[in-house]
Amino acid sequence: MSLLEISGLDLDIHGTPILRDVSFSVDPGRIVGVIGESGSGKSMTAFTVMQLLPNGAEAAGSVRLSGHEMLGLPEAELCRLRGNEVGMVFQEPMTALNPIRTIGDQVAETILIHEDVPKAEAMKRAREALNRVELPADRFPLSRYPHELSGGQRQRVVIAMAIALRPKLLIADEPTTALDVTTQAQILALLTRLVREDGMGMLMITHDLAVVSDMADEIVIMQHGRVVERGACPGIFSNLTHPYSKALLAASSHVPERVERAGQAPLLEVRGVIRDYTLPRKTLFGAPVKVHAVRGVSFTLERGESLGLVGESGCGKSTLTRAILGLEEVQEGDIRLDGEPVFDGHRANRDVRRRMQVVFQDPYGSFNPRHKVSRLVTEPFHLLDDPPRGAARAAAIDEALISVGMRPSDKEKYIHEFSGGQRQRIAIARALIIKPDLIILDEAVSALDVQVRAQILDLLADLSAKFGLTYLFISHDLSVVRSITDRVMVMKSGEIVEEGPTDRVFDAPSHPYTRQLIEAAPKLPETA
Amino acid sequence: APRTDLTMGQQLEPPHLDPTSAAAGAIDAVTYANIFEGLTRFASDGSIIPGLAESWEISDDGLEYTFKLAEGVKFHDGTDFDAEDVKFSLDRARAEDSANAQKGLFEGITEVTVVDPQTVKVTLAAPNGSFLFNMAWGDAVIVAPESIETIKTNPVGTGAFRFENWVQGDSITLVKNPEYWGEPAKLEKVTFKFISDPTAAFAAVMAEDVQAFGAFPAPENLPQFDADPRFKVLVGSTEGETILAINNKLPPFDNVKVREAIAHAVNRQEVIDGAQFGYGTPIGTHFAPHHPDYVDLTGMSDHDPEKAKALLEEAGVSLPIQVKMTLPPPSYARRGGEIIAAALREIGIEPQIENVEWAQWLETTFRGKDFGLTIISHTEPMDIGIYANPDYYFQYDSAEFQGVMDQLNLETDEAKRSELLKQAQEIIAQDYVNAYLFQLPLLTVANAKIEGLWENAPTQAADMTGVYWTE
Amino acid sequence: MSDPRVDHIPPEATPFRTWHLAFRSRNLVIGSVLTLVFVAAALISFVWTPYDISKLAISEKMQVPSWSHWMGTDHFGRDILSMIMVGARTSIAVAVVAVGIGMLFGVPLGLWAAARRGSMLDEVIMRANDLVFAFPSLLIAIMITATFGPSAVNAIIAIGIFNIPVFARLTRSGALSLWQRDFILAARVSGKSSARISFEHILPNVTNLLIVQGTIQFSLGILAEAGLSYVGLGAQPPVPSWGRMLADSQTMISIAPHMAIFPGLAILLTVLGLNLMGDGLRDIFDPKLRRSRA
Amino acid sequence: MLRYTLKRLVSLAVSLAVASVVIFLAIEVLPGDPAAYMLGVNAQEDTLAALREQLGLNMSGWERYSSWILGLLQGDFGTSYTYRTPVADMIAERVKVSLPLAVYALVLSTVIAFPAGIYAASRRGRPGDVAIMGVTQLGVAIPNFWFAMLMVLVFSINLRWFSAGGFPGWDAGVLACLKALTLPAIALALPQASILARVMRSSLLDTLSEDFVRTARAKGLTRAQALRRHALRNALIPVLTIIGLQFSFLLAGAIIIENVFFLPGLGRLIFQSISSRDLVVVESVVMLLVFAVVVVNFAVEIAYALVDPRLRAGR
Ligand SMILES: Nc1ncnc2c1ncn2[C@@H]1O[C@H](COP(=O)(O)OP(=O)(O)OP(=O)(O)O)[C@@H](O)[C@H]1O
Ligand SMILES: Nc1ncnc2c1ncn2[C@@H]1O[C@H](COP(=O)(O)OP(=O)(O)OP(=O)(O)O)[C@@H](O)[C@H]1O
Ligand SMILES: [Mg+2]
Ligand SMILES: [Mg+2]
Repeated sequence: MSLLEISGLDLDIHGTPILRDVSFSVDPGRIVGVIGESGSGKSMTAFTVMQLLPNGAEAAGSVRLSGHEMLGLPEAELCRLRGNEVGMVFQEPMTALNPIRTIGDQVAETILIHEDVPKAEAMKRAREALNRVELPADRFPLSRYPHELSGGQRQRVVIAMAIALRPKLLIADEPTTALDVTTQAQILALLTRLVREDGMGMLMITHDLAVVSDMADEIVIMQHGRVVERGACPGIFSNLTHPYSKALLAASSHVPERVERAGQAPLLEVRGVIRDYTLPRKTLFGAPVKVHAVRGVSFTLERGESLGLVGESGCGKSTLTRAILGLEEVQEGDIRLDGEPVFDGHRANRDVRRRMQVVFQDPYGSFNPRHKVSRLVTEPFHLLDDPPRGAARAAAIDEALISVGMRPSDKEKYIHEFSGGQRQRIAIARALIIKPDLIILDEAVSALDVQVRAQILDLLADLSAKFGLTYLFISHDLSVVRSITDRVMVMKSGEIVEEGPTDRVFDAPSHPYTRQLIEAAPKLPETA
Repeated sequence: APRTDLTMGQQLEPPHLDPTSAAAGAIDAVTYANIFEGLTRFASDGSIIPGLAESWEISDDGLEYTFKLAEGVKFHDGTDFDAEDVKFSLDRARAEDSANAQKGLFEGITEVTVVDPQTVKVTLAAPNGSFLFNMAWGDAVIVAPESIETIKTNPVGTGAFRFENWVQGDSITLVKNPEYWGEPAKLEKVTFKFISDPTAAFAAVMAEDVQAFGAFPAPENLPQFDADPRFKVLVGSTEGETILAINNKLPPFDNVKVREAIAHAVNRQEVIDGAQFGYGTPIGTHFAPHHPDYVDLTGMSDHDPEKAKALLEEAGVSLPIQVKMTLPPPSYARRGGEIIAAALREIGIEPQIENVEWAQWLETTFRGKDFGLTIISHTEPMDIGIYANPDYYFQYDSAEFQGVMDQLNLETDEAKRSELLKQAQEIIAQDYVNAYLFQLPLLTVANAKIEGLWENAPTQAADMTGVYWTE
Repeated sequence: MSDPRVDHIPPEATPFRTWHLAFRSRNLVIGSVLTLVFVAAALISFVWTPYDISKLAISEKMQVPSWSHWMGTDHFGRDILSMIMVGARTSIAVAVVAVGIGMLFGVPLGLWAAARRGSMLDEVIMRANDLVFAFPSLLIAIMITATFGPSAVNAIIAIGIFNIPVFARLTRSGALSLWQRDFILAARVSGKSSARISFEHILPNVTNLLIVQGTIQFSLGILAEAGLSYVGLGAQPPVPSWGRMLADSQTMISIAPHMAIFPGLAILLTVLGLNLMGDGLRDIFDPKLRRSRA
Repeated sequence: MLRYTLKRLVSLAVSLAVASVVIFLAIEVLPGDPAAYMLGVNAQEDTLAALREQLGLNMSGWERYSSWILGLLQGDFGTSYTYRTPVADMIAERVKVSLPLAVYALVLSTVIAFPAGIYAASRRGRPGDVAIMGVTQLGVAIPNFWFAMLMVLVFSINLRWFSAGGFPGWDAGVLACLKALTLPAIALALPQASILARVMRSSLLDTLSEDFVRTARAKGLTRAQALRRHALRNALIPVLTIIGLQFSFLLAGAIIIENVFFLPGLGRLIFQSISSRDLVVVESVVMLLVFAVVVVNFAVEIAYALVDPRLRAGR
């Protein structure tokens, strides 16, 4: 008998169908990966198992957890099962823990809720659970508060909470999405280990094919609230039948077609840039603490080249971007575009700035929701001394929109009327409208679904070919960087540790950190 | 046995308890006759009777008063009362740096001499028909040099009650003085409770938190007390002539026709009904109606808006006349002001109402004379003399009237004095100096079983010495 | 990836959606109706009231409600309904101008502080705000009106001063979170000055906040005006004001309770209406709440 | 934390200094002469001059300001013009009424608001919630002095359960005093409780939608347990802010209610002193109240740190 058996599950929320006829099962000691695009109903499936559905949700069908029919089970029974028979790990480690209670308390609570043991006993077992998730007692006493831990460490605490009672089933809903690659690899390894050690069953939810492909025993692919395909892993990848699954796989490993163009003349020169942030003093007499966000970065970007910048979160990528764009002054160093300094005295140099544009990560936050597209994309005109007016202006808007594959009629709409991918196209149109030489893409595709991401990457390659654009492409996602850049730089703690042609760096990394990054990046199974 | 304690409500709390160094009537209300006594005193009907002076002799030229003091009188602190104390008190009040608010009362005194411990002689510069009257004021009470330092917070007098306790902002408690030299008080303990808010006053009486309330501030509530067998309402009279004062120097009010127009525009009865809920006697001049020399001149200023309009036309002023009307806090002024303002608007005078606090009224209206109209009750007894002072805030300057007053001050013959007083009343009525509204009533609410409260107020006092419970 | 749309959906501006939501919000409907009733009463009073309130009729004083006087008459025989209609004018005028003063000074200050966030200027503005907050507002209002004489204008100033820091703070905190958003960064990339960004991008995006807070402050203004008039420091007679009507009725509450009840109800219902409207608007503007309502 | 505290203390001192100047200037321009007020209509010029001299009213503004401030720093609040007693004593006398009243009202408000807010949040959208929220809407909108008037009418005049006002003094016994403060405290507490209940509810709803509450539920906690153990304390931070604000408001803002119930509190002292132009008293009491507000805010910040370990460590 399976540990978890879902059959014919339907779910409606306030009458809106969310899940339709979902069926699959999880056996003890096995890992089932559920993948699918955003909004496909993965999380809702997990919540149905836990019976932690939002108000107004109505489920029909059957969800059996080690023999209990979860649908319609009384609340008291459910509370007994949750945390005991089934544990759950959530995506967002930063908010999944109560900020005002110690980690020991929170882990021990799982035990105290279900077993009638003295507090001291529970704390002892909490300690053991934390040890199992590799948070040793000497560095991580029980009395720590969540804010004293990093994201990866917090996620370990959440896992410790979930496995403290050695549940039969562990549900992990995108447990690593918010973490950087190296941490992600560690957490995935930890989860796999725990499953194997305890013989737990695990339901692993993710939108990233690569993440599950090398750990799951079985894969379930969902779309629009339905299971479109399921099968054993990795075999499933070689004979996918459903068009959506095929498209998903194709998009995940998509490499845009691009013409490699070696640089001819230096466009952007960055020399010995240092940027420190002074934090408020912590103690009365202590020296002010300085964060060295960027410490002595130098590089040259050739005209027409596509240069990648990779590195884990917080290594200083965005800070460098802001410095190049002239939004923040640097303490030391020199940034020049075509020989012209970005800073002219203490003010940004308008002549230089109008030749650079940027596309940000978050397609939802980078537009003023109150303006129409026509106004949004023409914002950079502000940099021109003599911006086009009237018909010329309309023509420029149309041209920019068409060049990113949108319709001119879209300019009359508000931004909330577009999907994430379309918004990112509009962001690119905004960058293109003043025909800059350099476009900086700061995690420009990280927030997008794989399929949309593939489209945007194609668009970028296409535009580069058409307009001879130069890109500085910043990302933490190695596979993306590999697919779109000619040259790549690896950044760690504010410094560039390795630099070279993309293929060379990826195939034969010389710096240990680069190696570590490449190791950690999840890889899709090779499919013929 | 009947109760022997009483809580007496009153609107204002005294700032301190020295009646000889402030104008606040609230001080007198607590201390007069209860704690402090003077040589003479007011009886409840307004007549002057002996106080600490058993008897007195007046020299034929009217310049020397020899007072025979009561015997066996002790201050509350046990020290003896004698002629030295009288000399001290009078000298203190008329001294150069005296802070006495009624210093004028002592102005004629040239010397105070101690004849023997029981006798004191006061010499005046000129005969003064009202000297004994003056000595009855709360500002002329006898204090002791021993306790003068702390008099403001711990008053020591010779009265039938002793000061016991003061909960600031709430109440003052007096207890019976067992060693009182005269007729002992019937109550053992009297608490004065200060309730400024009229609603609260009403509620406190209704809830019997206070058993009596002197000068009850909300006449609108009296019918309710009247109808309730638990209470009785005493309607008496004060010395307060309530007037719509007019700035006689401010054009166009320097024109008697304009003033007359105002007087005819005002409907006295409506003011009494609307502001006082019917309590108050109409007056036509600045004189108390209960006084034997009062002349009823109300007919001279009948309510007649048509006549008022005609008078304004005659005066040739351009309408509308904008004028500032300052109103001090009491409800007769605030409510009366609204009623009068509405009446004046009918005839083309547009008053701008400005509600002010007392301090502001004193500074801007009374001293600064920066006003056009104001409503005020002149509560000092026998104060028609203020019309002889051209600097007084309403700035009435009439040689005729001043002449009458000069004559009056020198006159000692009662019949002639009465004649002059009547003449004075008529002059100011004819000159329409102010619009005379009504005599302010003294409204007291008390438990039906309490007897002996003053019905009238010849001076601000809550004399508790004769008050008792009937059962 | 979890759905970032949900958290980032900015207040949406389509008219249709807003109206649709507006009608679904019970608070907003009730609140707007109440508010409209009083605004209408105030407006109508300019051209017509059941009786002329400048005429006193002492002989008809304190009549209980009847067909000729729906809410009875007051101690001067004036029609209370007419007084309340004209009084609405005073309340609304005082509150509107006071809130206006608060916005006029507070919003630019808040924008300025946010634009120079972390600077000395920001610190000074915020400290000054704290300072105003530290003063007991009612007492200061009493002092102001005692100093410059009681009048509606001085009441407005007294109430207005305390609205400044409210709006300054609100604007600043709203603006601060906006300054972190990418679209502001995009505008900066386009070389716009911070003053320009403040007015072009920040201000329109905090207007929702300002409207919601505005209705709340408006209702507080009406309460404050009533309180000041009640202690005699608001509008002066003969201009009627609800607070003074209450003060006038106070000693008569046991004989003519209608004199106290109707003006009190007028204040209560107006403030209630404004608060409900504020809540309703907040529900509509705040996507987070809107989501959980759905 | 120490540096943070010190920094806060410095800015606190600066605020107080600025406040003192503002207060002094505001009060000095009040029209009305204290001496004239005290001596009334028949006072003579020389008497007035003598009194002004006695009161120190002839000194220049700067001299009076500095002597006032120096006095304050030494705990000497000056001497009242009208009462001729030390202002400190008068304030102490009034604080004995105002402070208990504020505390009483605050306790009432908290005792009502917490359960109401928690109950409403836990039954969000259901009849209980709708009813409580409706009542709190009324509570926020009702002018408290009107409510006080109605209460006096019902409870003092008609039912005669409570005295209509006044304060017997602590000598009369704690019970008598509490009874005297009950109606005023209710009148003050009703709007405050309504606001607090609403803040409590919405803050609780906010925390209830936080991820960590979901985590707690996944551990097997019931809805009620999750609310009690995880949401409540987190929800307390905005509630604390409001409580702090309310306390300072209650201390200073009870002025109208004190008038309705003729309580000898600080508010009425100010009101009286303004009308009698007893400037020293006004200045000192307002200064004291400002000080109280600042200190309470400071205390609230410290309280935050106790509730929230992130603040304890940080800054
Ligand atoms: N509380 C809710 N009320 C109504 N609908 C909801 C609610 N939560 C989620 N949904 C809807 O249910 C559907 C499935 O959502 P679900 O969270 O399961 O998606 P998902 O596959 O986990 O996506 P993601 O990868 O973004 O986490 C979506 O259309 C979503 O809009
Ligand atoms: N305004 C600031 N004040 C203080 N420290 C800052 C500031 N901005 C960035 N930092 C610090 O500088 C470092 C680099 O930050 P940056 O945003 O450049 O990282 P990143 O590589 O872009 O990371 P991510 O991938 O998460 O975007 C981090 O440690 C960050 O905490
Ligand atoms: Mg999900
Ligand atoms: Mg970044």
